[in-house]
Amino acid sequence: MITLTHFLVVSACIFCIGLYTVLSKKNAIMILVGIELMINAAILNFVAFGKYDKVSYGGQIFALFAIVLAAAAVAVGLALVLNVYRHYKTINPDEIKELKDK
Amino acid sequence: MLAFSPYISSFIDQIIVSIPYFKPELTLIITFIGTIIASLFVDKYWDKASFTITIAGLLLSGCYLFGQGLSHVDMVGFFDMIHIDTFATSARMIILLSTLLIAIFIQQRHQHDRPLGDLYAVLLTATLGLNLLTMSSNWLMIFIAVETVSISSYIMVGYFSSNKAQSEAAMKYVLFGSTCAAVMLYGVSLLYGFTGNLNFDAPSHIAGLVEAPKLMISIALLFLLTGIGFKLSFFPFHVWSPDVYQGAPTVITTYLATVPKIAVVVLLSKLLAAWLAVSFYFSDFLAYAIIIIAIATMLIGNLAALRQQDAKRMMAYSAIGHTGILLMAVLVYQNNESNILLFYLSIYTLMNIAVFIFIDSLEVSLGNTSIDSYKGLGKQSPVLFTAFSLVLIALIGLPPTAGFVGKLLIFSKVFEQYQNFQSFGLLALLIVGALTSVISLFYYFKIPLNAFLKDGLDQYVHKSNPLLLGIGLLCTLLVILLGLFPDVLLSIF
Amino acid sequence: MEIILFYAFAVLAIGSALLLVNLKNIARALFLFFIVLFAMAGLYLFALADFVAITQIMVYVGGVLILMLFAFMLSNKELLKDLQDSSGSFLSMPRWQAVVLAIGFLILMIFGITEWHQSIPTWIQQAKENNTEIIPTDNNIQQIGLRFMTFYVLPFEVISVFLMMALIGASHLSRKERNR
Amino acid sequence: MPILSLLIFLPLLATAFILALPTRYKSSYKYIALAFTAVQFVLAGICYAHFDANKTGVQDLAGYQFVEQLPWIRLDLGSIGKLEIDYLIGIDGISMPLLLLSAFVMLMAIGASWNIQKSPKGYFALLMVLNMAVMGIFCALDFFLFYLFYEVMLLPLYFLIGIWGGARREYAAIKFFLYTLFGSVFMLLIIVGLYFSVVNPETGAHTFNMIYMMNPQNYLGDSIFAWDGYQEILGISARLVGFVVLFFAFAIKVPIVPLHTWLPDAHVEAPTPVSIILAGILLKIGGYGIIRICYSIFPDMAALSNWWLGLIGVISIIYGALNALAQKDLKRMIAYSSVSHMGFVLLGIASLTAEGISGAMFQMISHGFLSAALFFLVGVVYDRVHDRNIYSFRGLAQLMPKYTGYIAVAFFASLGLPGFSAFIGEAFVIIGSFNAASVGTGLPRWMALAGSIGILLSAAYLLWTLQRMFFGEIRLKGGESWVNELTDVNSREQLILFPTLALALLLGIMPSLAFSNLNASVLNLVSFIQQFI
Amino acid sequence: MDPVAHISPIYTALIAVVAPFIAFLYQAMAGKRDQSGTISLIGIVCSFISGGITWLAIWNHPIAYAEINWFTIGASTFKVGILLNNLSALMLLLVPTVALPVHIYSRAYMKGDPGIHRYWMYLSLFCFAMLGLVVMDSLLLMYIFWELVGFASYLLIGFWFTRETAVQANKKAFIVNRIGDLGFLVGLAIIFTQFKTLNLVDLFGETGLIYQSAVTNGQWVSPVNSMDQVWLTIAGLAFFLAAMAKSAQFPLHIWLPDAMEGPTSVSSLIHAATMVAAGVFLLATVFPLFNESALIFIAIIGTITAAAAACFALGQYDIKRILAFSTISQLGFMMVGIGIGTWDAALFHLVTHAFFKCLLFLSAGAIIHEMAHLKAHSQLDFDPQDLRNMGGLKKYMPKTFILMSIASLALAGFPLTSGYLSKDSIIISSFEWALSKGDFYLIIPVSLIIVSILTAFYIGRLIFKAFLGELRILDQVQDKLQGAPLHEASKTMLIPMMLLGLCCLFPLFSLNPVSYHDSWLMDGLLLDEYTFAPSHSAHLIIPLILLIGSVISWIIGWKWYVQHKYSLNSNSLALKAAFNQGYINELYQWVFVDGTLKIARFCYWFDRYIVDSLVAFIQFIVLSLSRLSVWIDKYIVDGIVNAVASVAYWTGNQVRLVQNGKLQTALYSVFLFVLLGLIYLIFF
Repeated sequence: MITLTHFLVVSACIFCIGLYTVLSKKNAIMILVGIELMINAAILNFVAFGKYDKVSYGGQIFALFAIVLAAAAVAVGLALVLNVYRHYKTINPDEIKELKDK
Repeated sequence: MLAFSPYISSFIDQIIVSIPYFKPELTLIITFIGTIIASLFVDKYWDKASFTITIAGLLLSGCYLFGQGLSHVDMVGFFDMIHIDTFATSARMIILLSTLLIAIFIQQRHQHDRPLGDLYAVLLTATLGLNLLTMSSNWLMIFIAVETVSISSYIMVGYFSSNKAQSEAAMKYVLFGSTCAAVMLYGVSLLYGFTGNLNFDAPSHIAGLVEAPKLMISIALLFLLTGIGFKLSFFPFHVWSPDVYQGAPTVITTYLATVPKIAVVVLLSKLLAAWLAVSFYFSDFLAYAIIIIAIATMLIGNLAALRQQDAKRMMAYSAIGHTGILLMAVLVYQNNESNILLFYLSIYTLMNIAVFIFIDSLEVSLGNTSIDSYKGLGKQSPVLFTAFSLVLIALIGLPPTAGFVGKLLIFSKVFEQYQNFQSFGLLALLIVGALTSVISLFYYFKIPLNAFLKDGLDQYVHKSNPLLLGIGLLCTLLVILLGLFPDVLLSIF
Repeated sequence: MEIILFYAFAVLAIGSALLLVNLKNIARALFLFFIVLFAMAGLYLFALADFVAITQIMVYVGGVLILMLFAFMLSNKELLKDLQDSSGSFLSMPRWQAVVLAIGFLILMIFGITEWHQSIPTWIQQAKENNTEIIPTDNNIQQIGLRFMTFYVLPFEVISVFLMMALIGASHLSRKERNR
Repeated sequence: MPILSLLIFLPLLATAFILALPTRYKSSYKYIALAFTAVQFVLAGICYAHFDANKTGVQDLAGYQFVEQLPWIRLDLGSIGKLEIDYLIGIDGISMPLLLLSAFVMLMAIGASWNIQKSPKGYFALLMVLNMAVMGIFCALDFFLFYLFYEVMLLPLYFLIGIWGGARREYAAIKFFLYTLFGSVFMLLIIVGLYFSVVNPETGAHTFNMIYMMNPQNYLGDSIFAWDGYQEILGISARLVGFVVLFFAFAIKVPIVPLHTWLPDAHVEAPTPVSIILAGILLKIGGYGIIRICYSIFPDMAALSNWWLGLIGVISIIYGALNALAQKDLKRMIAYSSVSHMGFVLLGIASLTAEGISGAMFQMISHGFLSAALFFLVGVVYDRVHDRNIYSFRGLAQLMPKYTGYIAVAFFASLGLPGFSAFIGEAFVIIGSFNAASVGTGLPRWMALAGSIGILLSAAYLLWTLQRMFFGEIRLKGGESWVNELTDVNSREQLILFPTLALALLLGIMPSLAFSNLNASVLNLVSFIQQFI
Repeated sequence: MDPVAHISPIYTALIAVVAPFIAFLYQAMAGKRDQSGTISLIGIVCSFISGGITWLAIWNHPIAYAEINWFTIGASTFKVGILLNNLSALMLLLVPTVALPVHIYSRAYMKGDPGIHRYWMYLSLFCFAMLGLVVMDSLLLMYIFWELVGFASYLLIGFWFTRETAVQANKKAFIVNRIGDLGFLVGLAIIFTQFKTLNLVDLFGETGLIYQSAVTNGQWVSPVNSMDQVWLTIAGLAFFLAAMAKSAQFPLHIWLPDAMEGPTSVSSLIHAATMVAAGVFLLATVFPLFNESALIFIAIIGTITAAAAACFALGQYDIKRILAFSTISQLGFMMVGIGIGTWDAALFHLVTHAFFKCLLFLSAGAIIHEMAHLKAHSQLDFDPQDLRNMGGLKKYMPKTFILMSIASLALAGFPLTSGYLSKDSIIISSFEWALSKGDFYLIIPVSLIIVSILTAFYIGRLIFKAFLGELRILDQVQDKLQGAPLHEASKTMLIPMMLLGLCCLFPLFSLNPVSYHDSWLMDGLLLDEYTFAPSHSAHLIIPLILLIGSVISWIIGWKWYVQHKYSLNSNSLALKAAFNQGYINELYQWVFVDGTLKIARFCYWFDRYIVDSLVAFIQFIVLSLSRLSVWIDKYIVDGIVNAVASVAYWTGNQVRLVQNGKLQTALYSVFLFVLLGLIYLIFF
């Protein structure tokens, strides 16, 4: 029997891996990948809970919206990352640090 | 499915009933489309077409909104997706008016060869998102609205990308924002799991939260705060804002510093009003978290601002500090008593728009926003710097400006709560609030200090834009007049 | 049987994700991301969310991932070379601070989940008792469609505007290069 | 005729005029300022002439005179009740003399700024705004209004010091601003607390009306500043906290040791007219605030804590005088002497006797124009040679005999020579604080004795300075060129100095000019506070 | 009795007070334009006449008393008024009587001084203040005039303000007087607290409050208040402190010798005759206030002052300083008079002393005037005030010599002079007082007798050295001394001196030249009864001792100073006697002269270095304290503020660490905070 807890544990793992990716990868695109992982973890949660919400289908619909929103965000994010690349010739976030407290 | 079908017609009816109340937003959507079309086809011939449409649309939307305000609409529509009340109406009014100002600001600062039509479209979408945010009480709606606002903000920051700083700001903004949004989404998913319901003010939602396990709900709430905190830029989610404010074009910074905050504050106050009404683990947790966050935000914002050399960056920290004050107001917001909050929000917006208009005007003349470069300019542009100083005084919260009245009202409200509950946290809020006002004196006064008290080295030519300066002066005047007669504004809300 | 499949997908998702984050080569990492997304879509199926799973594959694999690959190609021409020259190892060393943080979150969440496991939320219990769970035989696509047109009509409309805006924005942001 | 409103807002009109006039008429700004201030002075004189000395004031609105009350801000704020802010102004025996003093000192300040060259437009405009705020402070009876004026006062001063000041003007200006603001933000919190504790007995709404705040019956039973005093903030009685915070807010202005360090800097760096205003009016606001607000709203706590107040007063007297003794800069010396002299005010107030409080009031009035005159006199020398160091001068009496005459009179007047006003003030402060032990206010007699040492020390530093700078053979740091530059006082300067010092003499001989108006109010205040001892 | 009875004495007293004030105002307005001083002179003449009329009307008549409201403070109303009783009427007469000759004298003495207009102005101010002081009816008003005379004295001491020593001296005088003023102020505070009034009539009148108060159970109870009895003593001592400063009592006497930097006419009026006596006047006024311990303290201080000052006078060479120390010494006598309760005697001595000491100063002034003349003429640099330069002046200034001798005799208490009467009255009374008190107290009258003899000696020395013998400076100026640069003082100076000379003789005060009890003055002021029994033998013995002592001292002085050594002629009959005499002389020499001189030198040294340096030390301490407080101000008080500011900046700085521009650092910090916050909020 697959219980709710199974899903939650998996999603927690994915979420934390996503978080780790965001925090550690030295490439803006990989950070976006990490964000997508976190969103996927959330979506997994939604669908797992949504199983019990037959009346409003809230979970599944939220998941669908989330996928769409994430996709749009990625599109915009990538466009901006490319813009940075044009100016800096790198997308390593550690090297993009002109704006800081001086 | 069979159980669902009989109700469909009644559902449709409800949608039809709801639509008239959605007129202001529908106007925005139509204007959005109109602007896109104009920017595609008409702008080539008349470069103000999209601007005109935008302004017209905003005004029309404002008219509808005014109608709603007059009739004190209080309704729930679209299957609890939106809840229009006077609070939301007033907040939307402020949002619209400030968007209008910013649209004019954008138009006046049009110095790029890039067409601005798309920017107006994005601005309108953002406005739509903000409006929705003030009205919605459904997590789905909220999330979509937040994302709408966020993504349009990303686009606005990166829109010109004319230099390194702007693109860097945009990238940081988008990465930071998306991360926070993802975390918030996770938090919302957990909330959904606790309650099986997405309306945060629904009784079943609150019942679900009450019985939720402590650790999990704490995680969920903090994740939720991450998303909201990013938008409001309170501690510790404020780290992006100085970089972005500094890097973004000044017009966009103006927008970021003011308008989105209004909507998010409204959302947060509604959320807290709904949740803090009951006293269970989750609400206590939230209240404490907000108090601690507010204190830390005020302290961090004001202390970090002390060392800033760049006017925009300093204003970013100042905005963080003000968020702390706003959080105080949010914390003690109770239903149907939105006027203090709205008063402060409108004053805050006015002050910030004025300040950024002045900063921008100086940036155009000087080519940078460093405070040091203002040295000795007070004698050369006395009007600008006098107004600038007055607004900064208002930001500190000194009489006779509206900034003072706003702070006074918020402190009063908090004090009243303190008197009722004798909570140490509230007292600490008050003391820190007062203390940070003193600290803020230091950095705000750097500007008049440099402008009036120090001697400049070289001549500079002030390129003044009469319309923008006029708006700035108008804002200044309003800030002072409202300080003397706050009841004019307060009685509207 | 079902549970074994679930575990398989779960291990696949988590394993590839772990590998993904530790790979130095970004092209390979993006490929692994592809696997993770597939595995996740598989997991959605176990929650009886077939439409979501399909959307996941369509949107993510068909859209997002391709976009990322393009972006990577556009941005990392020189970087790729550098990496290939210098990297002796297949995996990059994890950054301990990030690891600590992520593991900290994980521990907290696992604790939370186990705590939660003891007390199933009321609404889920009620759903189980009233048999209002989604069952494999339900026509999810139709149900979702109905709800999009009723309960969720407003978000549905708004997201269309949103997508339009994102489209304009993204295109505007990337159009620049051609202008230059 | 709304004479007080006229008094307050006339300067604002002057500001408008000055701002409206184009810069090419800049030589006329001072005349405008002078004219308006003169009218203001006349108005204040009318107030004085029509003042009914038998009316009591203090905690009784009927006892106030020239009262104007208009509803200003009326708001329904839901759970925090109706916001009721009145435009309520009026004067009693405590504010009347200070009002007149302010008008007079303002006139002096305008006279002293006759030769301002650096952007006179801004200068006079700010001066007039300051003038308005000061008048407002002394008239306001609504706490909100009071706070408004109190804060508005800071800004013009900041700029006046910061733009027209000396070498370290920025430091001095920000320091001054910071100290005062620090006091006043916490004052704001107490104001809010008071607002929630007090209701208007007529309407039942919360109110900022100070008069209502003085009546124990208007306090809500469970409010934070309720009179039964069981409310606590951080374990301390809430009323005590309120009193102490308000006291410190005003004491910074007075100033007391150790919160006085803004004063020497501000005085030294400020231009002469601003020093005059600072010493002549600003410091009085501190004393006035303590009497009008701390003592009247928290009489119980005043009765409880006057020992400490007296101690602070004594320390200020002696510490200030010792510091003055060691100064090399003439202006700084006078600044420290202000600390010492204002210490008497605090001591007198702390005595809680009619003699002591009247003495303190008189000392404030007397110090008002004496210190103004002293700063003006320093300005005279500074204008001529741009040096204020005591050791740079010697034997000035031969070069500037009239000037020496004036400064000698001013020095002797401020060291408390009988016949001059400062004597009456200081003597009655000493007598009053000595008497305090008999009344049972808890102020020990040694404080009076210790305070009197300050009189001795003030003689020491003033006479020493007189000897060092003015007597003996001529020996100047600047040599021969200074001899030509150090011309004697001109007629404009005499026009300012003579009335000031004459006034000091007049008040010294006829103290009833001030006391007769003070007395009813002071007696009322004393009896009001003494119920709580 | 008198034709002027229908004019109220109040008005005449008022005229007496106001006339100099008008002169002062006139002179202040006129400035340099009027250098003659005529108006001042007229003013003082008016005062003199009205003072005289007032005295006639009041002396031995009921008191006159008038007042008007001055101001009300709290519940108490202060009044300004004039109180005329025998005491004040006497003073009102005395002051112009002394001041008038001084004014006349000054016209000649100060002639040609560039600042003479200031001189007249200050002098009139002083007369006004002094006259005001004596007639005022309230302690507060007395205090005001008390300070005002000090102020006038300050101005006059520093009259030649370009002289460094003069401005040092006036500063010293004012500050020392300030110490006394504090005592006065404290006294006022105590009286006001205890009686709620400062009016002299209410306090010390027939049924004054002071008589209604008593010490019971350690509490000093008055009709309106009560306080610990120690305050009664403190009040007495406080007033005495005031008198000590003003009347130059040990150890606050140090200002008076320095005050001789002022013009000699000023010294004669202010620092000999009137102002310094104000302390005695004050003590006489508030006499009922003193309790036993305060009185004894006064007597002791008076004795010490009298003795010390007399000793100091022996060692002086400056003619004015000798007189200054003599003044101090005589004031000590008066204080003893107060201390033993016979304030009438003290007042008597005050009056007589005023005349003869004034005359002494004026004569000294004449001498100095001439010496300065000589100095200017001979273009030599010498000190015209130094006794060692004088000698033989009798030849040149015989009238001055006679007048000065009369005054000196009066000072020494020689019979037939006024001094004899008044001095005896104090010494005899003190003897009687000591007898009634006990043997130990005899030390006071004995000291006084010795001091008296010393007085005779030093004044004799002054006369001998100045007038007899040869002009010592002559050796140096011999060849230049053509003609006669030294001559008698001008008439304008001599006439007032003669007037004063007349006042030094007994008939003015008592028709009986040997009994002070017959003096009208003592009659008028006579106390109801002394607290001690009279001793008839003392009346006989003491004057005798004094007389003999004085004469012996003069003989010694004559031999010593005029003849320079004792003649040891070969007269065989006298040889043995001479030997014996020589033996006695050597003993005298060794015991008295050397010893006295040594003591004198030591005392002066003590005065100069210990007492004076005590002042310097206190000054040093005060200055160090002030430096310390500046330091504290700069580094501690301000330092705390700066430290707070630094902490704020530092915190701001720490925050900036996060803002290093790296995106992931920012993100990391955010999530770290979330995690920590989570842990905190859950577990704490």
